[in-house]
Amino acid sequence: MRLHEYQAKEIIAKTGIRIPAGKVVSSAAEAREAYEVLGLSLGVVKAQAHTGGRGKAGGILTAHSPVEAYSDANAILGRRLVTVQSGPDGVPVRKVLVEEGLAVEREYYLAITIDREKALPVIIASSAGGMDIEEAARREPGRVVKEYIEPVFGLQPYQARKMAYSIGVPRGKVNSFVDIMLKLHIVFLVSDAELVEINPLVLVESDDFVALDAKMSVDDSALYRHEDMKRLADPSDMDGLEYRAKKAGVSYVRMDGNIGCMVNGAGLAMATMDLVKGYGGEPANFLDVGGGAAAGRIKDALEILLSDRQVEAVLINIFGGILRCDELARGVVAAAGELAVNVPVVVRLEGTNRDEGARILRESGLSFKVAHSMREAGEMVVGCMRSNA
Amino acid sequence: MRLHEYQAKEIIAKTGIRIPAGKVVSSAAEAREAYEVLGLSLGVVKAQAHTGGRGKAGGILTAHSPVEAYSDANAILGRRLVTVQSGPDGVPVRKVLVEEGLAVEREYYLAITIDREKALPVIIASSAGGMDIEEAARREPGRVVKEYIEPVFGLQPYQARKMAYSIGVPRGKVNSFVDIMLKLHIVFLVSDAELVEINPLVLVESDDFVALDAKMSVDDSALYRHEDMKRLADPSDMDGLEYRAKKAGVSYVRMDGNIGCMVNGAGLAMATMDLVKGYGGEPANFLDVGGGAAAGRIKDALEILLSDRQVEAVLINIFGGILRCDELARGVVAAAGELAVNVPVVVRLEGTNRDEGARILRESGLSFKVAHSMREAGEMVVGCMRSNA
Amino acid sequence: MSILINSESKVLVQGITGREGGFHAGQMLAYGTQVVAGVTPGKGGQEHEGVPVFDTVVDAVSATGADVSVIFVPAPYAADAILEAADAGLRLVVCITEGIPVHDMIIVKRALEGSATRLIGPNCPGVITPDACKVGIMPGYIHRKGGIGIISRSGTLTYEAVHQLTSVGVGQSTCIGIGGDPIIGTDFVDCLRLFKEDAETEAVLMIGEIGGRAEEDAAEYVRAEFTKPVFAYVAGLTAPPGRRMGHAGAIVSGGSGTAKSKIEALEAAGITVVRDPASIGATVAGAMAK
Amino acid sequence: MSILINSESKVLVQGITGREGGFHAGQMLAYGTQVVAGVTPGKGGQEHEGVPVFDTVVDAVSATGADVSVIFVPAPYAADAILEAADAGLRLVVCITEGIPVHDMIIVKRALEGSATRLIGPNCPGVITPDACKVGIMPGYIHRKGGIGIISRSGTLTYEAVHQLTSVGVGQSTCIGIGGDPIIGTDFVDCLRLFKEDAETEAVLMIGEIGGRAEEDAAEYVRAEFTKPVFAYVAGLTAPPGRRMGHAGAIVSGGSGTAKSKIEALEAAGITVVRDPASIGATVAGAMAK
Repeated sequence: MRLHEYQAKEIIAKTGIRIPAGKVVSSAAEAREAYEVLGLSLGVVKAQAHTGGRGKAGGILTAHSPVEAYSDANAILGRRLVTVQSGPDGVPVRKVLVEEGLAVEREYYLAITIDREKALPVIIASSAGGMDIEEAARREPGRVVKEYIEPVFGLQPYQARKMAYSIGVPRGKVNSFVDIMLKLHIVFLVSDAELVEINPLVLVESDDFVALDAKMSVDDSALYRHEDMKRLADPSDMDGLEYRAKKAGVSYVRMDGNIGCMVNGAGLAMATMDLVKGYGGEPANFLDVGGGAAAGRIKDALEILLSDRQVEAVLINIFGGILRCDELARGVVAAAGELAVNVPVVVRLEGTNRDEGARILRESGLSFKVAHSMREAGEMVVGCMRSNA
Repeated sequence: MRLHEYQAKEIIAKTGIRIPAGKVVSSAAEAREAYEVLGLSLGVVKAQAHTGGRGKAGGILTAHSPVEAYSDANAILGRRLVTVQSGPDGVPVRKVLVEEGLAVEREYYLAITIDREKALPVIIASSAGGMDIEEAARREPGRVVKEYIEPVFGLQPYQARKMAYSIGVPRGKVNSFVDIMLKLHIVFLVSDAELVEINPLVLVESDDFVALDAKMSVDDSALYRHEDMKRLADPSDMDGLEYRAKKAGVSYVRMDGNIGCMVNGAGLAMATMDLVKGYGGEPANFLDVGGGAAAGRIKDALEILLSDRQVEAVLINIFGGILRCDELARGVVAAAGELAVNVPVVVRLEGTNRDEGARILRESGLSFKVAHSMREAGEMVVGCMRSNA
Repeated sequence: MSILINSESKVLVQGITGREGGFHAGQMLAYGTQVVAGVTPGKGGQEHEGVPVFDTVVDAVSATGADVSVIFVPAPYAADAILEAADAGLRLVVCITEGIPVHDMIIVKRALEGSATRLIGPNCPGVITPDACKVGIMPGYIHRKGGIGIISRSGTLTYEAVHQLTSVGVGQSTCIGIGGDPIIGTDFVDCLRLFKEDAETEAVLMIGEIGGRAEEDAAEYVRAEFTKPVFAYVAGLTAPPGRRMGHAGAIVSGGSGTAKSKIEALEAAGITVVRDPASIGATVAGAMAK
Repeated sequence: MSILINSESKVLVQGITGREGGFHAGQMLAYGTQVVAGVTPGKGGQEHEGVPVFDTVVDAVSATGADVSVIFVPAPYAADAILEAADAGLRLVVCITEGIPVHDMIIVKRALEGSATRLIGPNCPGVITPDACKVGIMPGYIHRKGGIGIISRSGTLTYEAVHQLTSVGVGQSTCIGIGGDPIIGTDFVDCLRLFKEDAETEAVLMIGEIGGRAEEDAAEYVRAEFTKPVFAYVAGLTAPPGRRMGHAGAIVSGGSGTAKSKIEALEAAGITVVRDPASIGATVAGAMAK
C-alpha cells in the first residue's frame, strides 16, 4: 500500500525527524487559508498523488501569497496528473499539500527498502538528493552508498556513520544525519514497510535537516497488524474498477487493450495476457480470480471486467486442477446470465469434469465459445476481434 | 540491581499479566487501611526485602481481617529478616505488600535469565511452581524445561507452546500461558533485565493465571538508559556502608572478619581476601578501589573500610603497574592523617616508584607497616592480629 | 530417483484441522503420499482421515518419524509454523500459505541460515514427484513420471505447463513450485543444483515471471555449471511497470525485473526460451525427441 | 612465535582522542607497539602523538593496513565500536571498556558468530607479547619474554602473577586478559587451543575466579586435548555467595560457580592449582625447573 507524501511525512515526523510546516487540503479556498494560517512568506503547493515526477508535470507549484496558493491549488486539484511514471491516463489528484518553502543548502537521498536476493533490508544514501536514485546510481555511482541491515541487530550507528562520512555529510552534521537514519529504520521496522524514502533530505540555512519529500509503501500482507495504516488507504486514489476488484478480493490491473482476461492464478494470468498479445490481440487487463475461483468471485470478476467500456471480447482461462469444471461452468453461466453479456466470450476450462463443463457452457443458450487448449483459446479470442473489425 | 517484589509486579502488570490486587505500605496502620480499601476477605502481608525464603522466615503472613493485617505488618516491619539466603545479619524490612489471598489450583514456575556460556537468554518453565528452581531441577528434572532465545528473532510462540505442552499446562490454558511467556520476554528485553521470574505463576479458581510472586534484576551497566528503573533503587535496602561505597564508586562487600582490605582490581581484591584467610586471618570485606585508584577514592575507601567497627587491622594491597606509587603513597598518608586511623595498617605497593612510595609511608609519622610482596603483606597483617590478641 | 521427496518421505501437515489443510491432506493421501501426522495446537489427540493430530511439531516428529512438513496455517501464524518445523529438525518444509508479511520472511530466512532445514515457498503449490509423493496442492492426475525437472514461481501456470508436457507424452521427475513471494526459501539456482545431481532428471524447465533477478541468477548458474538441457518460459512480457501482478513478488520496479531482460539473460546462457505459453509442451517434446 | 599479536601487528586505537585511549596509545607506542591509526568519529584528520586519526574504522584500515584494534570508547558506544571493527575486517579486536550492558554483548556475540574477527574482552587489560607488542593497558615493564602463556579473567591480579613470574626469572610468551564480564568474546578454551599450537609456549597459567563455568570447561578441554603443563589459580575462595565481587561476572549464583568446584575440576584434570596467591611465581618456577 502506497502512502501519500503528507501521510508518510506525518509518520516520520512522529520520530522527531523535521518536516516543513504544512497542511493538506482538498480545495483552493482551503489552500489559501492554509497559506495564511501557516504564516508563510514562500509556499509550495504539492499534488498528493501516487506517482513520481510530479514536479516536471506541473504537480508542484510555488506560491508567494495566499492568492497564488489558491490559484496553484486550483490548477492542480481535480484533474488527472500525467507524469512520466503515471501512464497516459494519469492519476487523480484530490488533495494538495501546502507547505513552507525553504532555502536549501544541500540535498541528500535516504531510503530503506528490501533486497529480495539477499532477503535483507538495505539502506541507501546519496549526496545526489532530489534525483531519482536509479538515475543517480547510473550517473554517479560514487555518490550512492548502501549497507545491508542484519535482522539480528538492526541498523547499527557505525553503519550510518560510515555512510554519512562516505557521502560527504559535513563533519558537524554527521550525528544528526546518523540520528535520522536510525529513526528512519525504526519507522521501516514498526510500519512493516517495503520502502521508506526521504528525497530530498535537505540541509537548510538554519543548519537543520528537513525531510522535503517522503515516500512510503507498506506491505499489504502485514496490514492486519496495522489498523492505523489501513485507515490511511484512500479509495479515491484508485481506479474505480481496481478499487472494486480489491474489495472483491480479486487481483486486477487495468491496461489499454480491448480483450478482457479472467484467469485463475497470477502466473497463468500474465501468461494469458502474453498469449493474447502474441496472437495479435491487446489485453485489456490482468485479472486473477485466485486459485480456488469460487462462484461468487467469478461473478464479481466478470462484472468488473465488463465494466471496462473498452472491452470488446473476453477470454476466460481457468486451469482447474482439483476444481470441478462443471461447477465452475455453472458459475460462469449464472454470472453471464445475470450480467447480460453482449460481447463474445471465449472459455477454456481444464481440470476435473472439463467435458461436462464444456457441455454446460455450450447448452447454456449464451454465446460462449469453448476452447480446448490455450492455443485454441488465444486464436479464438483474437479471431473474434478480427471478425468484429 | 534487584527490584522488590512489588516493583517487579508493577512492571510485569503493565504488559497485562495479572497480579493480585495489592498495595505496598510502610506502617501497620497503612496495612490495616490497605486491607479495608482493597475490600479483602483474605489477605497476605509480605515483607519487601531483597532475599529469598521469606515465607519460612516469617516474612509472609496471612490476614483474615484489617486487625490481623495490622498485627502482621507490625510483626514484620522494622526488624531485620533472617532467612536461609540472607546471611546471619538478615536484611532490613521497611515496606510490606498487602495483597488479596487467592485460591490456587496449580502452580508453575517461569523465568528468563542469561546463559553465560551460550551467551543467550534462556527461558525456563516448570510445573513445580513455588519451589526453588535449582531444587526442582535436582529433584524432578522432568518437570523443568528450557529454551534458548535467539537474539535474531526473540522468543517465538512455538517455543512457548512447546514448553507449555511439555510441562502439562491444561490444553485450554496453553494460549494464555504462551501469551504470558511472550509478555515476560518483552519485559526482559526492554528492561535490560538479568532475570525476570514469576514463581509461582498460579492458575486460580476463576481459571486465570496470576503472578503470585515476582523477582526481577536489572543490569547495572544498562541503568544509564533506564531512568525509570534508577528511581526504583532504594538506598535503605542496602547496608549503610555498601551504599556509601556505591556512591563513592567503590566496589565493597561487607563480611564477617576483622581485617579490612583495600585493593585495586576485583581479582586481586578476591585474591587478597583469600591470602588473609590462607595465612590464618579473617577478611572483613571485599573492597576494590578500581584500576586507576585516584586519590579521592583512596580516601573514601579508607573511610568506608574503617567505619566498620569490626575492623582491627587494615591491609592495603595496590599493584600500581602504570600508577605512580609515590603519588599513591601521598594519597594514603593524607587520607590516614585526616581520618585519624588507630588500627595497624599494612601497605604493599608495587609499580613505578615503589621505593619512593615506601619511603613516604615510612616517613609519614603514621604507623604504616610496609610490605614488599603479597606474601609479606599477608604475614604482616595476620601477625598484627596475633600481637593484638 | 527424484529430488526433495520420494515414496519414502513421511509427511506431516501443519494446520491439518483447517479447511485447506484438511482437504489437501486427504488429496495427498489419495495420491499415495505417506501422510503420517498432522499438527494443530490444541487439537492434539484427535484424528483426521486416520492421521493422528499433535499439539506440537516436535511431538509429531518423535511419534511418527516425519521428515517433511507441509504448512497450511494462516499467514499471521505461518512464520512461527516454519520456525517450529525447523526447530523440530524437519529436513524439508513446504509452505503453501500466501500472504506472509515480508518482514516475517526476512527473519525466517535469517533464522534458517546454516540450518539443516530446506524451506520451499511460501506462496507456492508445493512439490510433486509423480507416482511417488505429492506434498502440496497441485492436481496429481495431470502429472506423469518422466525425465523433466520443473521449477516454477507460479501455480496454475505450472499445471498448464505440466499438462502440456503430459499431453505430448513427456513425463516429469520432480516439479517444484518455489513460490511467488519476493523472499522465498529455495530459488531456481538451489533447485538446479539438486537436479544436476539427479540421475533421473534429463532436462529442466524453468517457469519464471517478472520481478527480482532470480531468473538472471539462474541463467548465470546454468552458463557456468549446468550441462543438462534447460528450457524456460517467463510470464509478464505485457505487464506494465510499477504494478504488482497478483503475486507479491511479481513487479517490475525501477526498470529492473522485466520479462525482456530475463529472457535475454536466459537465452544468452544457452537456454531455450519458449515465447508462446501455449507451446511449452511442444517445444520441450520436440527438443527432447532429437 | 606467540599467539594473537607479534611485532608485525598493526594496531588501531578506537577512542584515541579520549583520556584513557590517548594515554594508553602513548604507552603502547612507548612499548614499541606499531600503533598505526586512531579512530574518533568527528576527529578525522587530526593527529595524536603522530598517529593519524580517522572518522571511521574502515577509513583507518584502508589507509594504514591496521589488523588489530583496541577499544577505549565509553560503554554506551562500545558495542557499536566492536561491530564497526568487525565490519571493517579486523582480525583481532581487544575491548578494554568496562560496563557494557550484557544485552548488548549478547547481540555482539551473536553478530560475530562465524565472522573472521576474534574479540578479546570486554572489561579486560588486553594482550601482550613481551618485547614485541602490547595491546592494552597492562604495565609493560613487569613482563619478560619467555615460555609461559597466561590466560586471565582479571587485571591487576594478572600483573601480580606476571610480576611474581618475572621476579623468579620465568618469562611469558603471550599474556591474555580475557575479561571479567559474564559474556566475553574469547574464553579459556579458545586461548588454550591457540597456545597448543604455539611452539614458544611451554606451559600455561590460567587465572580464574568465581562465577560461570569457564574454568570447568577449560579443565575438561585440558584433560581431553591439552598436553603442555597447566597451572591455575582461582580467586574467590572466601567470596560469599550471591554477591558480585567487583567484576560483573564474578558471582556465585544458585550454588554454582564457586572457587571450590572450579579448583576441584581443574585438579581432576591434572592441572596444578596454586592455593596461595603469593606463591604463583614460585610454584610455576619450581615445576618448570624440574
